[in-house]
Amino acid sequence: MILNEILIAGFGGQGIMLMGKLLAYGAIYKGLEVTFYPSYGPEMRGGTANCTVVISDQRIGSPVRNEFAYLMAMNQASVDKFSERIKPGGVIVCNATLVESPPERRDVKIVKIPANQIAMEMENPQVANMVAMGGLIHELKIISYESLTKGLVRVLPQYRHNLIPLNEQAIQKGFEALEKKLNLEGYDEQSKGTNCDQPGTV
Amino acid sequence: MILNEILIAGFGGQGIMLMGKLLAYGAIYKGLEVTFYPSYGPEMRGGTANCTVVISDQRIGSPVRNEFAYLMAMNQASVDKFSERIKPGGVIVCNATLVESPPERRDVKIVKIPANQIAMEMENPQVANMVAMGGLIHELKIISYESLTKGLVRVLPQYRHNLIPLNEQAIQKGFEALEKKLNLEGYDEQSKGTNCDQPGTV
Amino acid sequence: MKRVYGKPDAMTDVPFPYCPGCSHGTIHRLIAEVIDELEIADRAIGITSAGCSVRNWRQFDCDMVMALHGRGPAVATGLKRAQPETVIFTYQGDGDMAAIGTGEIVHAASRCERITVIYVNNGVFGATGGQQAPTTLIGQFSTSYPTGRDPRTSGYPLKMAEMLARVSPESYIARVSIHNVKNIIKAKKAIRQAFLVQIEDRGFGLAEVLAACPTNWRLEPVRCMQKIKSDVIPYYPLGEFSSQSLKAQ
Amino acid sequence: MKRVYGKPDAMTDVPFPYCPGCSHGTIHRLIAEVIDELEIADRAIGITSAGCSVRNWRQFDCDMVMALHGRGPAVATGLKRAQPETVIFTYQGDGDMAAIGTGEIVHAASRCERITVIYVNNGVFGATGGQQAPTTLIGQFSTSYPTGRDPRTSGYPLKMAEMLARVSPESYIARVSIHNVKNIIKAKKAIRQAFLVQIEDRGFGLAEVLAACPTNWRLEPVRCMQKIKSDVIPYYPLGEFSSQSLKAQ
Amino acid sequence: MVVEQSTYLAVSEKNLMSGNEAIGEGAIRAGCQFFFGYPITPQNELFEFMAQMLPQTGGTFLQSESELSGINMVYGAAAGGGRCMTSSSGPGFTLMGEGLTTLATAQMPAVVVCVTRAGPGLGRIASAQSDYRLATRGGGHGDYQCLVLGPASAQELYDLTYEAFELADRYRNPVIILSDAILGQMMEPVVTDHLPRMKTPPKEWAVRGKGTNPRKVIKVAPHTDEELIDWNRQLKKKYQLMQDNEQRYEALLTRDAELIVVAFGSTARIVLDSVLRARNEGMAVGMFRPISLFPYPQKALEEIVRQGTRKLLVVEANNGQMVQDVRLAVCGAAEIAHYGFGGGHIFSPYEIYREIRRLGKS
Amino acid sequence: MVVEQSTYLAVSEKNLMSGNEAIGEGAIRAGCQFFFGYPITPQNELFEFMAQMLPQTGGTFLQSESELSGINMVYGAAAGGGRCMTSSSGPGFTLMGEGLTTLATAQMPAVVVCVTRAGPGLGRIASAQSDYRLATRGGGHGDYQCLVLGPASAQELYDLTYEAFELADRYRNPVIILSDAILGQMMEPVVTDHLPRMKTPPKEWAVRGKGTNPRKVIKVAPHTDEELIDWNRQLKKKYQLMQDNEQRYEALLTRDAELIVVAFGSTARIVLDSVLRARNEGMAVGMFRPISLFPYPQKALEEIVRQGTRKLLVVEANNGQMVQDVRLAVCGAAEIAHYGFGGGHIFSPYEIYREIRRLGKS
Amino acid sequence: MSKAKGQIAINPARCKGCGLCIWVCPQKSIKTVDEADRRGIRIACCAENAPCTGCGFCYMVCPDTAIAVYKESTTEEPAD
Amino acid sequence: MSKAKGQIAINPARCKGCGLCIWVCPQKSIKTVDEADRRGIRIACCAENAPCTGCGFCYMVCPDTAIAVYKESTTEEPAD
Ligand SMILES: Cc1ncc(C[n+]2csc(CCOP(=O)(O)OP(=O)(O)O)c2C)c(N)n1
Ligand SMILES: Cc1ncc(C[n+]2csc(CCOP(=O)(O)OP(=O)(O)O)c2C)c(N)n1
Ligand code: SF4
Ligand code: SF4
Ligand code: SF4
Ligand code: SF4
Ligand code: SF4
Ligand code: SF4
Ligand SMILES: [Mg+2]
Ligand SMILES: [Mg+2]
Repeated sequence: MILNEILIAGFGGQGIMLMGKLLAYGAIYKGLEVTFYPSYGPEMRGGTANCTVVISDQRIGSPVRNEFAYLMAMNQASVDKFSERIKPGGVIVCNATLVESPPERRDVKIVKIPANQIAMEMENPQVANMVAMGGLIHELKIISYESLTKGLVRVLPQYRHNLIPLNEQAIQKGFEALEKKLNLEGYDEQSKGTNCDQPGTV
Repeated sequence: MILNEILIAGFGGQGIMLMGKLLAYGAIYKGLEVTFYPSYGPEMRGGTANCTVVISDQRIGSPVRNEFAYLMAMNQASVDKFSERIKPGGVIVCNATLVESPPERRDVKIVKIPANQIAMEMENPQVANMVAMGGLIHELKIISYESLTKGLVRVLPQYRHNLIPLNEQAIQKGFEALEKKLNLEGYDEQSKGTNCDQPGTV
Repeated sequence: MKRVYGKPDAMTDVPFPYCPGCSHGTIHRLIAEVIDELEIADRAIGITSAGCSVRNWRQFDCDMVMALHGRGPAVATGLKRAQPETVIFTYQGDGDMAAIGTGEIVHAASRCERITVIYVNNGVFGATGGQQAPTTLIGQFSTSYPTGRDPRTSGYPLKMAEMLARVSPESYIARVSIHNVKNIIKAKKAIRQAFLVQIEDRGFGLAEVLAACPTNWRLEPVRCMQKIKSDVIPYYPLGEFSSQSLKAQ
Repeated sequence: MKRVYGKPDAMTDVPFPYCPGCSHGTIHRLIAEVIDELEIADRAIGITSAGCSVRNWRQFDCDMVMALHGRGPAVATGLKRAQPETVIFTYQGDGDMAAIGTGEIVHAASRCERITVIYVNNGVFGATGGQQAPTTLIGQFSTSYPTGRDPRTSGYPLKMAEMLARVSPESYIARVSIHNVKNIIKAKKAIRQAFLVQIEDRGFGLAEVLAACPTNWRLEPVRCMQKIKSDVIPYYPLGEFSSQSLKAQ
Repeated sequence: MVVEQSTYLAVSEKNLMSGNEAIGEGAIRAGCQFFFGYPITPQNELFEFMAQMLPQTGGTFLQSESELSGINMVYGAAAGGGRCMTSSSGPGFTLMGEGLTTLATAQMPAVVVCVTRAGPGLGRIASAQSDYRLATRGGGHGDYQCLVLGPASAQELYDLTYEAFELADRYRNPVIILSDAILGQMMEPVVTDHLPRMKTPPKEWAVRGKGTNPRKVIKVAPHTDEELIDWNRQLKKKYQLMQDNEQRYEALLTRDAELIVVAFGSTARIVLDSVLRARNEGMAVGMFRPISLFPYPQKALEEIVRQGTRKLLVVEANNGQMVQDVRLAVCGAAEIAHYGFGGGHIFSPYEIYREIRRLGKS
Repeated sequence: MVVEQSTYLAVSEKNLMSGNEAIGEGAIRAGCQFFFGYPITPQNELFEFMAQMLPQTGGTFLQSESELSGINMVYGAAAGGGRCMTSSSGPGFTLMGEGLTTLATAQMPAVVVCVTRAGPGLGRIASAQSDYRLATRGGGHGDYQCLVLGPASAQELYDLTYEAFELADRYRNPVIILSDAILGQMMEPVVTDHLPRMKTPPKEWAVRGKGTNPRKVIKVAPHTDEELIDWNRQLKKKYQLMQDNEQRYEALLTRDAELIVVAFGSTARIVLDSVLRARNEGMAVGMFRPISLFPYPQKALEEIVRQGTRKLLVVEANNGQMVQDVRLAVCGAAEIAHYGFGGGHIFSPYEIYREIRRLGKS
Repeated sequence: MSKAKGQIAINPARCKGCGLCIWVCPQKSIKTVDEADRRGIRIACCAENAPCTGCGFCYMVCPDTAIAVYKESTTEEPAD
Repeated sequence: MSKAKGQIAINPARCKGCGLCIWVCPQKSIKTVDEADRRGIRIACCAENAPCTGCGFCYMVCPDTAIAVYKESTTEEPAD
């Protein structure tokens, strides 16, 4: 069976919720079950934001999780705050542009993708989150590029639909960045694994 | 044991509630248990009024009763409405001045006292209720003139305390009217009895 | 001989349950006459409220809805939004509208809700036995303040018409009285206007009617009428407080 | 060098939890300054209300009581009656005071209750995410009326100061703004008066402060200040609406 | 009805008092100094008693603009350290839900009286017991609980109201007196002097302005999620303490009873007559009268039933609201029947007696 | 959050929806044309969804000045025959007690949503289930009852909200959807097209002006005492009918279970994980999820327990409000334990698993 | 107007004897009956030999709509 | 007044970078720092070589009471 708990974290304004929803649609288009759970920091406005996406081929219990198989960390604060919550054998994808000190765990796979940098190279800094998404699905494996991008029309407001090709391109760029094994370091072969199978997962 | 359920009924303005409270104080000064329960007719103001007084030497259950040992009927409407509620062996005291057709039951003692007339003769029409009280305790027997009049200071507002002697006099007049067996008619010896002992009483 | 005055059609045959001389009856009749004259009995819906008039659904020969204490304007709002073709009126006492129902009436007025409010200011909580209403005059006896209203303890009598007019730009709001024939006729006109402003979709309508509660005022009906003139009107001036939209027409 | 301006003593060290540029902070400071100047920190009790300022018991260095949404004036009334020597102020938003709490404020005002109300009119329900307040301007966007306030649907913006002044004979009621230095100084004076009228037992005090909610107005703080001047004040004129008892002195 | 003067407070003998007045007397005896309320039948005699008496005893009476406002005034006065009270009936009691959860959360002592009338909705002023559920379980949101006492005579109304103020202060919790229209209107002799005249006890948590001390804050919400969870844990403990210590009841002729009639308040008065009549006729019938409605006297009822009772007949002037509590207490140990009607039906002793007989036979 | 456009209503595939939106979708699908409400977190997404959608579908959205007023507007619109709804959370839900008893008395259909947050008092916006008791038993005075549904997924929120409108009309009774902050915020795929788009059914009892027919009166109090008693008898019958016909639940792995975990709403989601984990480890554990909270699915639970369950573990995000219902259902047939906290504690699957293990061993 | 001939009919089931009609009648053509009815009320009735003009004042003030006013061949509106 | 010499101190824990002080300062003696802090906020600070008069305007408008104003040997009250 498939069960992936994914935490996407960053600060308000990075498009964290959009990433989560897009991933959820990717799961839907793959015919999988999915839940999305948003969480905002205690700050009144702005501040930190994260969301939990659970993907499974079976009925999903709790949409709220304490431990995750995947962390998509869009900034340093997210790494600091959440990397301990990743189960052994899990994956941490770091937005290398904003994460200076990646987590020091050796029992998880650590993947770096310079999302903001790639977006900047595309001359569209605001698509950094989409670049990261490309990286994330590369690691996730169960969500294809096609099913992910199919969701763009659902998560973007109408007036932004013209930007869909740009977003698709960003996702692709992110995916390819990892496909080409660029920027891959500090990865411990022994703990490799996309689906972790820890006690407590079914 | 003693158990008396007394219904005092008439129309608003006849001082029905005052009668009931006075009787209740009479019971208190006799060292008895007592409850008083007022009831007003469905009319907004004025209209009919009645109250239930239960006197016992033991703890009293319901202050609300459907059947009574005594009825003090201050007007015709009260006779018409309530005389069927008096248990066999009970007593109906009628204010003869305002009750033209007394009840036709032969299993209860029917006592007539021309309360308003006596009050008029005293040149104080407003003490008719006290005259009736005199008649009522005459029949009740368990409440003495002394214990009854002792309550006047409790039920009359301060500014009427100067009228206490007049009220006492009226009560005495009412008591004497029956003591002298004046106005006694239609009384069936066989059903005589002050405390009735029907099923349902304890 | 021809009948020139008599029970209006919009009134049922059920006699009023009020005390002798109680103004509720007069006001009921005026409402029924206006309903007759405007020929709206078929689409009028009255909202009753807690108070002595709580069961006045028995008096009006039109659809009626009972509201809980003070909520008439909210119920009327919901109903009017659901049935915009109807003509809705609430009938509310000063306890109902000026005490517990303050929020509801202020906001219905400020929304300029297309409803008609007949507001009976008799200066007292009649139904519960004569307690002080927000409208009770200074010094006036009540069962909650047996020594009379003292503004220091319980504040000043509320002038609802003036207050509501302040927040209801599209409205007809007037204060009238029923203490004599002339004023009864004026009162009817105001009630008519309060309906018309709704019917013609021009705004919110409210007629505050100064009324007597002989029982709790502890006065004969005739003395009550005199008291309205001598004591009540000086504090609660009669007149129109808002008729902007009418003038605009 | 000497410190000429700085955090007043009646304010704790806890930084404000508000968004950048939010007027709540300015108003808090003015209250604290007034408490300092009147030297009443030892006997002042603040009543907090639901809204963005719900936890402002953390900001004032005096006794505080939290009230539920809209009930501040009732809580203040009970407390003032129990502790007449204290100086009670409620701090209420326009959702709190002008929507759910309408009944409580109208009656506290008409009782001329010896309390001080600081009423923050920012034209929006800030805490719940920018829904329409009773004070939202016509045409103004909100999350409950995304196409802007249409008086036909949801009525006219409520002018609380004017309305309350109408029913509160012994009172000081004023509307002020904090959109520039001059007005901030005036606002402080009004807040001071609203306290004084209570302290000197002359009546009910209320300062309505026009305020900005940059987050829900979706405007930069500086633009907000300009908007208060250009859009808000024209609808909500500044000034004193009731100071009868003050003049009488 | 206006109480014309304060004879009661002076005399040391038995006084005839209506249940509503008895509550007022008990309150003033206990040192109640603040009453905030709104008129509603059938509690008006209490309201008016306080209107008359409080100003005479240096207290404060204020007619609020609504029950919602009244109970929040109570909260304010309680925060200020006063012994305070409000009262109402069904529709008004419903509007106090917000205030009750507020008082319970802030741990403010107060006494709230409900003189129950027939519901639901606007209902009628006839007596009923259909606010049992509202008092014992309902009203406001969240995990909170009021102490609820259900007296059955004027004397008990006096005594328990007095005690309610003590309990409220002891637990820093609102206490509800659940009375009804019969009890409220009925008059009975009441002795008052056995209870000492109380003054408001000192309350170190009350707000009076900080003076030279550290400031105090009375809260209805804490600053963090964790605090709120902890807060609830504390409250739960307190409610458990109440359950352990405050169960009150009266048991009559239960020792050998095969059938026990369970009833509270005015209904228990009527049931008493029915039970005695059945006893007189040789039936093994007893009566159990819960006096505390929260906490429900579970332990006692359970133990009594264990002694061999086969059946319980719950009689209430409602559609069966207390049955759940009885069921929870005896949990299958005895058969449970209900007799009662919502809407203001007044039982006769005979009809309950009939029901007892019917059940006794089956 | 503002829903920017109505994609949902058009598409026939799975849509990602938050629980709050799913309620709104279900309502509009069911023909809900009137929404009256007042903002409160964490139900604002529903409020704002209706603000956006109703005007687009020809319906009416009105922000009321309070919850008290909002539910009375609902009453008015219901009297006029409209399908209508309001929604809130704890503090606002408390203020609807008066409206609920009104709606129930007048037998007016309406759907009322409570997206529960942590209480009591002002509380906090963290998710909790502490309004269970208020929804199932409390709120208003008198003998009345609302139907209460407790969905556990976005799909179920959609489906049951839709059905709630049907039930409300069928029984002429208010129906409460008891959701919580977790369900409200969480997004899940929802299919919508399996339910036909409804219009308000004709209601012959609605008031629209009498026209040429006899007039109609919608009452919250009848004219005589007898009528009110009879009225209550009718209501009681109706509530019995609900109890007979509307018990809903889900039972999972209960057949051979020695321990059954009972949970509703979002907690049941978390419990599912814990139960599956325990099962995986060989424990004989099952889950029972009441879907209707009134009527409580007593019959099913009782029967399931009869099959040999030794223990029940009631898990709720409150101080144990549902325990009474479980106890009433199984009445001594199994041991009952409670695990849960008031105030907004969010369970982890592991902590419940741990609790299961602890109980399984003892 | 004072010459017009009018007549009133008082509904004994509605009249509560409040006396407002008596007070208001400009012609003093209403009085109370001598005997109280079953409700204990002395209702209003026409005074003998007092000329009713059909002005309608009594109808206007009657809180119980107990009065109907008839007039000889006229359709005049009430005084305004 | 413009000759008086003032100085301000901005509390970095309280400043939220709203910009109101910058807008209001008649001497243009406040600006934002170049780098955002941990909260992502660019707070206010003194502009170089800009003469602060100690007028207190910035203190007045600061919603976060982040500013203290100092003045050389003067106890003048704020402009009124
Ligand atoms: C919530 C609630 N509180 C109190 C009552 C009791 N009550 C019924 S009518 C009324 C006030 C009556 O006064 P008013 O509205 O002025 O009407 P009037 O009887 O004077 O015509 C009150 C307090 C109620 N029905 N509901
Ligand atoms: C009974 C109740 N209903 C709703 C809420 C939710 N609520 C909290 S604050 C608020 C309004 C906030 O607006 P306002 O009073 O203007 O304060 P602001 O945030 O704008 O300063 C609302 C509706 C609540 N706490 N209690
Ligand atoms: S109590 Fe007053 S308002 Fe009520 S019916 Fe009697 S006179 Fe009219
Ligand atoms: S939301 Fe608005 S009112 Fe609330 S803190 Fe932010 S700016 Fe201030
Ligand atoms: S109609 Fe006029 S004249 Fe005739 S009885 Fe009536 S008031 Fe008198
Ligand atoms: S005014 Fe009407 S009710 Fe009063 S006495 Fe005349 S006829 Fe009778
Ligand atoms: S006004 Fe205050 S908070 Fe805003 S930028 Fe200046 S110092 Fe910072
Ligand atoms: S005190 Fe005046 S001059 Fe100095 S920085 Fe502030 S605003 Fe500018
Ligand atoms: Mg009135
Ligand atoms: Mg606001």
